[in-house]
Amino acid sequence: MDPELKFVDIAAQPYRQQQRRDDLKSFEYSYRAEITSIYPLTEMETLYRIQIVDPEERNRFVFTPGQFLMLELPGIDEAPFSISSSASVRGEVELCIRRVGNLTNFLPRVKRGTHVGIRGPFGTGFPMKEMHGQNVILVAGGLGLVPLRSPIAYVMENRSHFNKVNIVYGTKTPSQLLFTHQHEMWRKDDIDLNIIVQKADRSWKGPSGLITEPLKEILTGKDRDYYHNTYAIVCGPPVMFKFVCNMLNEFHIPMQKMFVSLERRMHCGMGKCCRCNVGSTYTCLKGPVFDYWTVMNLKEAI
Amino acid sequence: MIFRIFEKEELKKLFEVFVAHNRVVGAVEAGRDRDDQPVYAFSDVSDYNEIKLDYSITKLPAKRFFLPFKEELATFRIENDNWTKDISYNIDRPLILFGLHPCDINALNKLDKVLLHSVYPMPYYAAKRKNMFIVGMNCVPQPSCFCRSMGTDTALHGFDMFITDLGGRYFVEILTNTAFNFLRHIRTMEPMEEDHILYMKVVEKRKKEFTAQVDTTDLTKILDMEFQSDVWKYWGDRCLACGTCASVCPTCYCYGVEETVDINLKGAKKTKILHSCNLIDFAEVAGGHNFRPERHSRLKYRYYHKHRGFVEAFEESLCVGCGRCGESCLAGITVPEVIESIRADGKE
Amino acid sequence: MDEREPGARTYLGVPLYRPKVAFFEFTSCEGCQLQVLNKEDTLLDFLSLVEVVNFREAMTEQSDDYEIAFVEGSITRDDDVKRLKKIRKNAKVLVALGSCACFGGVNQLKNRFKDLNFVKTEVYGRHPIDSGPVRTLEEIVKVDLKIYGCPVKKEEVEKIVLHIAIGKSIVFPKYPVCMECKRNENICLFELGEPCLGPVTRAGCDSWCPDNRAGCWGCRGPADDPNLDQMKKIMLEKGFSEETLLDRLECFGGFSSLMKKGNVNEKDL
Amino acid sequence: MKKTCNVDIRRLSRVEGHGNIRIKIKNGKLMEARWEVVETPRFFEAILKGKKWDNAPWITGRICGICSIGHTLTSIRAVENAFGIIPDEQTKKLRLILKHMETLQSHTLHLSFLVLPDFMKTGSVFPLIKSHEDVVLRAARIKKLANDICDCVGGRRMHPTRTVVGGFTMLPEKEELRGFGERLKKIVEDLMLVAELVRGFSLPDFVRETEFVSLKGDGDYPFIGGDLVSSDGVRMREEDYKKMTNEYMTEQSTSKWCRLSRESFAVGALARLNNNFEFLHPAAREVAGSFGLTPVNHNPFMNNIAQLVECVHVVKESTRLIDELLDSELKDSRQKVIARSGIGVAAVEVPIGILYHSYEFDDDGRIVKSDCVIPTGQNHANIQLDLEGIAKEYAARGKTDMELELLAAMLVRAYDPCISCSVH
Ligand SMILES: Cc1cc2nc3c(=O)[nH]c(=O)nc-3n(C[C@H](O)[C@H](O)[C@H](O)COP(=O)(O)OP(=O)(O)OC[C@H]3O[C@@H](n4cnc5c(N)ncnc54)[C@H](O)[C@@H]3O)c2cc1C
Ligand code: SF4
Ligand code: SF4
Ligand code: SF4
Repeated sequence: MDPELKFVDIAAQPYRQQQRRDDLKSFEYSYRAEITSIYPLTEMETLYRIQIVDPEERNRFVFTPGQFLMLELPGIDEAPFSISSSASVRGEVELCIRRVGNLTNFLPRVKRGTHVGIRGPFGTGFPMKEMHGQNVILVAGGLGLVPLRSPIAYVMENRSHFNKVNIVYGTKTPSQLLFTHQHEMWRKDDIDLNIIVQKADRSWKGPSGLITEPLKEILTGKDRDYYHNTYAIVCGPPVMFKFVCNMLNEFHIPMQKMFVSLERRMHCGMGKCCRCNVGSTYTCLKGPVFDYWTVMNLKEAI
Repeated sequence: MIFRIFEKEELKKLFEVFVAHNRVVGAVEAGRDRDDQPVYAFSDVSDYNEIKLDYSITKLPAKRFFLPFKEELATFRIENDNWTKDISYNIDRPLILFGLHPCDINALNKLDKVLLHSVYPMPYYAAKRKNMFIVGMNCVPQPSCFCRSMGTDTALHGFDMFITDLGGRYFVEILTNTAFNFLRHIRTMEPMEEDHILYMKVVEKRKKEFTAQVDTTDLTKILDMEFQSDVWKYWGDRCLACGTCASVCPTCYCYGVEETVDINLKGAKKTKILHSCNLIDFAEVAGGHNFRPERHSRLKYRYYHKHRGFVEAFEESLCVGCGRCGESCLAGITVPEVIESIRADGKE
Repeated sequence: MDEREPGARTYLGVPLYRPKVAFFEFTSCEGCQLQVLNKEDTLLDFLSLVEVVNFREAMTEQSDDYEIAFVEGSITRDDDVKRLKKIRKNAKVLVALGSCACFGGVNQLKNRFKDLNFVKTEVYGRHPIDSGPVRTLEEIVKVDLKIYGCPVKKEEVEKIVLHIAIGKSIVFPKYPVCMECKRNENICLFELGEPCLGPVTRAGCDSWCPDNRAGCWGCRGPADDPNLDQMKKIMLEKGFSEETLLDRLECFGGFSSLMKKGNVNEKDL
Repeated sequence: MKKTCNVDIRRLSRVEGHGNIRIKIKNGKLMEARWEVVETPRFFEAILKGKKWDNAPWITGRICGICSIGHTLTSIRAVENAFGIIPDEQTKKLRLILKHMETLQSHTLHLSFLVLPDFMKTGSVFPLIKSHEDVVLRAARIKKLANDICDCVGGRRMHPTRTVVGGFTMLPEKEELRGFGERLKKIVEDLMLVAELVRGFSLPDFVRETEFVSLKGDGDYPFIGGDLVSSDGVRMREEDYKKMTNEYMTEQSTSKWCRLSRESFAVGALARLNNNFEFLHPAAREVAGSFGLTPVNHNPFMNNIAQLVECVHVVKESTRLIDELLDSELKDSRQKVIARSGIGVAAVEVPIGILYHSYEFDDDGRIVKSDCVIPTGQNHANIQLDLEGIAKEYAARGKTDMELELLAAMLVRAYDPCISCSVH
C-alpha cells in the first residue's frame, strides 16, 4: 500500500552481452575500437582498419558480408559504413570511406591509434551459403566495390564451393579505381575480373565504356542451366544497378537471385529514426541488402 | 477486469495521494487563444485546481514526457585526445500521467510496438515507459477527432486505471495491481447493475458525438494505386514543409542525431532531435542528393508511413485520429480530407 | 585551412586551428559585434579559440594580418566599397555577420523608395550627404559564410567558430522556424491572433521571437524552398492585411530576392 | 618642451560607431581641433515613412545595438502617447527594470571593457583577461546579471521581443524575479569593488563650464518621460523637445548637432546626476561622495564616475521594484491598441543621455512624419568644445603627441558616444 511508485532503473540492470537484441542497453552501446591503420586508396577514398579494443568483445563481434556498422567520432558525427573486409576475421574490420561530408572529411585527419565507437553490425547480408554450388556474378560501379569486397573475400576463402565467378567493375576514370593492389590476387583465384572505365586517360590500357558492355559479353551465349544457377550481387549508384538488373533479367536470371545494396540517410541503424525509409520499409532493418524482386515492389526505391 | 465506483470528491483525494509522493503530469490551461478559448497543455501539476479534467484536447501530446523533442543520447568526456562515453536515459523518478484520453493512450500502445517490442527496443523510451503510471480518462469528442475511424476511441490496455465520468460519480477500470493499491487510499464501491447500465449509456452517448470520419477500407492498396496521383501535388502546393504536423502528432517518432563539441573542448554530446518527414532535408544525404526533394513527395511519404507501412508491419495504422495535425496545420491540411481526396481520385 | 603551432590544442588528436580574426563594421547598429561579447558564461572559452587582432569596438590595436574577417553592416558609400574590397583581399575567409551584412537589414528599407533623393531630403533637407542605395556584402565581394539574424544568436556564432577551429563542416537548418517553435512548445501566434513569418523563415534562432510570444519578422531570411504563396493565403485567411505581410517580408531584406524592388513612390504616402 | 603637436585619429576605437579626432598645435598655438563624425547615415526617419505604427519600435530598436532597449521603449512610449494609451503600474515597473538593467549593462560595458584599458595602459580588455582576471570576471558577472534580467523581462538582451505598444507580450515568472532579486542584492558587493578599483585611478582634471540637459525627476531619479530641464534653468514639457534640442547641420559631421542656452550642452549620466542629485538612492549618493562628485560638476571625465554611481542606483532601485512586483499579483495587462491620427513624443533617459522619438500618424496609424533625436547627437557640440578646450590647455602645458592623443581619445570616450546612433 505504499503510495510512492518504485523507480525501475534500466540503466542499473546488468548488460546481457550474449543477446544484443533483447538487451535494452545495447541500443547506444558502442564497442570502443582503435584505428590501427590508415591507408589512402585514391584522392577521395581511404581504407581504415579498425580493431575492437577489448579482446573478449573482439571475439564476440561477428558479421555477414553485406552488413554495415555505425562509426562514431565523439562530437563529430556518426554515420553508416559497409564492412569491406572478410567476415572470417573476428573483431577487426576494414572500412573504405569516401570524403563527402562532416565525419568523412574529419576522419582522414586523425592519427593511427585514435579510438572510435562502433555500433553494429546492422542490416541484412548477402546469403552467401545459399550461393554454394552456384555461379556468382559480382557487379560493382564506383564505390559499390566497397560492400562487394566482403563477399569477394568469402568467395575466395571458399572458392571450391562456387562454380564460375565473375567480377565486373567499372568507374568513371582510371584514377578512381579502388583496391588496385588486390586485382591480381583475385584473378589468381580463378575469378574472372573485368574492369572498364567510362573515360579513359593516356595511361589506361583496358576497355572503356559502360559497365553493361562486359556484362553482356559474359552473359551472352551461356546455356539455360547457367542462367538458372547464377546469383548476382550488384552494388553501385541507383541508375547503374537499374540497368544492370534489367539486363540480368533479360537473360532470365531470377530476380530473387539478384541482390542489391541500397543507401539512404541513417541515424540509428535500428529501425527507429525513420530516415532510411524507402516507401515505408526500413533500409537498415530489411536492407541494405535486398533481392531485386523486393526492390521492384518498393515504392520510390530507384 | 476489475471495476469500481467512487464519488466525485474522492478523485481529489486520489490526486492528493498521487501528488504527495510522486511526480504528476496533467492537462492545464497554458493560455487563451484569440477567441478567449482555453489552450491546453500537459504539464507538471501539484495543485488539483490547476488540472483541467474536462480539457478538450491538448495542442501537443504528452510527448515530451516519453519522446522529448531534444534528448541527449550520450555525453562524452574528452581528455588527452581520448574519450569516455556516458549514457543516461534521462529519467530518475516515476511519472503519473493523470487524465490521458483514449487516443493518447492508444498512441503510446502504437509507439510501444516500434520502440519497445521490435527487434531493437529503445531504452530511452523504455526507461520512461516503464516508469509511467497512467490514469486514463474519457473525453468529449471534438469536431476534429476521427479516432472512431481509426479504432482508437476506446483504450483497452496501456493504462493502469481508466476513469469514466458518470455524472455524479466516477466509474473506474483497474488494470494493474499498483492502481488497485492506490485506490485503497480512497473510498470506492463495487459497481451495481445500474452503474453498469449508466456506464453503457454514457458510452453510447459519446459514440454518437463523433462527427469526423475517415474511410480506411482497403486504404493500403488505394495508397499504392494512387502513388502517382496528382492529388498529392495539390496538397504539396499548400504544404509549408514546416514540420508542425509531426511535432504535434502523438505517434510521430522520426529523429535526427547531432553531435556537438563543448566550447571548452572538454566534452561532447550526442543529441537526438525529433525531426519531421515533411522537412526538406529529411531524406537528404551527403553530397546533396535528396531522395524526396519536393514537398508533395514528403507529404505523401508521411501518409505512406502512417497508413500503409505501419499497417504492413503491425496490422494497424500509425494514426490515432486525434486530429491534432489538422488543427495545427496553418495550411489546413487534415487527414480526413487528404485521405478522402486520394480515395475520390481513385474512383474517377 | 592549414594547421599551425605544433603542440597547440588538439581535439581527439587533431590539431586545432586558431585563426587570427578581425571584426569590421559598415552601416549597422553594431549590435551583432556586441552580441559576440554578450555571452559572458562562455566568453573566455570563446576567445581562447581565436586570436582577435582587430575589433575597433573593443580594442585600439589594429592589424591587417588576419585570416577570418567578420564583417557587420551593409554598404552604402563608395569608400565603404573600397574598404570592403581591402578586407576581402586580406582575409582568407570573409564572414557576413548579421542580417545587415547578409541582406541589407533594416537599412535596405530605404531601397523601397523609387527615388532615393527623397530619402535624403526627408532627413537632411538640402544639406548634401553622401549615400547610395543599400547593398549587401555579396553584391560587392565574395562572401564565404553568412551568419543570419538581427541580432545574430551568440550560440550560433560560437558554434561556427568552434567548427572552424575543429574543422567540422558548418551547416544551417534548412527548415522553417515553426519546427523549433513547436519543439519549444509555444502556442502558435496565429492561434493568439498575431501574425508570424515562422512558416517561411529559416530556423536556427531557436524560435527566439515566438518563444516570447512575438511573431517572427523573418530576420534570418527564407528557409529552403519557402512556400510564400501559401503564407500569403494564411495571412489573409487569418485576418491580416497584405500590408502586414509585406511589412514583415521586407523588414530585414532576406526575402527581397523573392519580391520586386523599389515598390514605393513617395507621392503615394 | 614640445610645442608642436599633431593628432590624427581615424575611426576612434572602443566607442560605438565611427568618429575621427584631429588636433594641430603649432608653436604652442592651437591651429585646429576637430571632432568629426563620418558614420554613414541610415535614414531611419525616411524608412519609417508610410509604415504602420507597429513597425516603429521594431525598426527603431535597430538604431542602436547597445541601447536597443532604450530605443524600443522610447518608440513604444511615443506611439502610446499619440494613441492616448496609458500603461498601468505593473507595465511601468517592468519597463523601468528593463531600462535600469540596460543602464547597468551599458555602463558596465563602457567602464570595464572600453574605458578601463586606458587606465590599465592596454589597448583593450583582452590582455586584462590574463593579467587581471578577477577584474574582468567581476565586470562580466555584473553585465551577465543585467543581461539575464533583460532576457527575462524583455525577451532578449538586444532588440527586445516582449516589449510592445500596450504592455508586454509575456510576463516573467515570479520565481525568476525572486532569483534576480537575490542576485541583485549580491551584485552590490561587486559594484563596490569596481568603485574601489576606480578610486585608484587619477582622472584628468579638466573643467569647462557647460549646460546640462536631462529629464527632471518628480520625486525620483528620472528615466522614462517627464519634464525636460537644463542646469541653466530651462524647463520644458516633453512635447516641446524641439525647443530643447534645436538641431542643426554642420559640415564636419553626418550627425546633426544641438544647442540650447549656450553654444553647446551635455546630456548623459553626469547631466542626469547634476540635475537630479537629490533623487539618487542614498547608497549611490554615498559612492558619489567618495569621489567628491557633487552637483554641478563640470569635468566631462566625471561622466565615468556618474555612470558608476548610476549603476549602484539602478541596482538598488531594481531590487525595490522587484520586491514590489513580488508583493503584487502579476497579471496579463496588455492593452488593446486602437490607432488614431495625432502626434506622439517620448523622452527617455538611455545610458548615453536623453533620447527623443516623435511620430505623426494618419487615421490608419501610418507614420506620416517621424523624428528621432539621439543623445550623442546632442553631445557632439559639447565634445567639440571640450576638445578645443583640452587641446588649448594642454598645448600650453606642452604635452607629447602620444599624451594628447590618449587624452583626446579618453575625453571622447568619457561621453560613451553612440555614434552610429547619432547618425541613425
Ligand atoms: C548502409 C550504408 C553503407 C554505406 N557504406 C559506405 C561505405 O562503405 N563507404 C562510404 O564512403 N560511404 C558509405 N555510406 C555513405 C556514408 O554513410 C555517408 O557518406 C556518410 O554518412 C557521410 O557522412 P558525413 O558526416 O561525412 O556527411 P554529412 O553530410 O555531414 O552527414 C551528416 C549525417 O547525415 C547522415 N548521412 C548523410 N549522408 C548519408 C548517406 N549517404 N547515408 C546515410 N547517412 C547519411 C549521417 O547520419 C551523417 O551523420 C554508406 C551508407 C549507408 C546507408
Ligand atoms: S497523424 Fe494527425 S490525427 Fe493521426 S495521430 Fe498524428 S496528429 Fe493525430
Ligand atoms: S508561432 Fe510562428 S513559428 Fe511558431 S508555429 Fe506559429 S507560425 Fe510557426
Ligand atoms: S523568430 Fe524570426 S525575427 Fe525572431 S529571431 Fe527568429 S528569425 Fe529572427
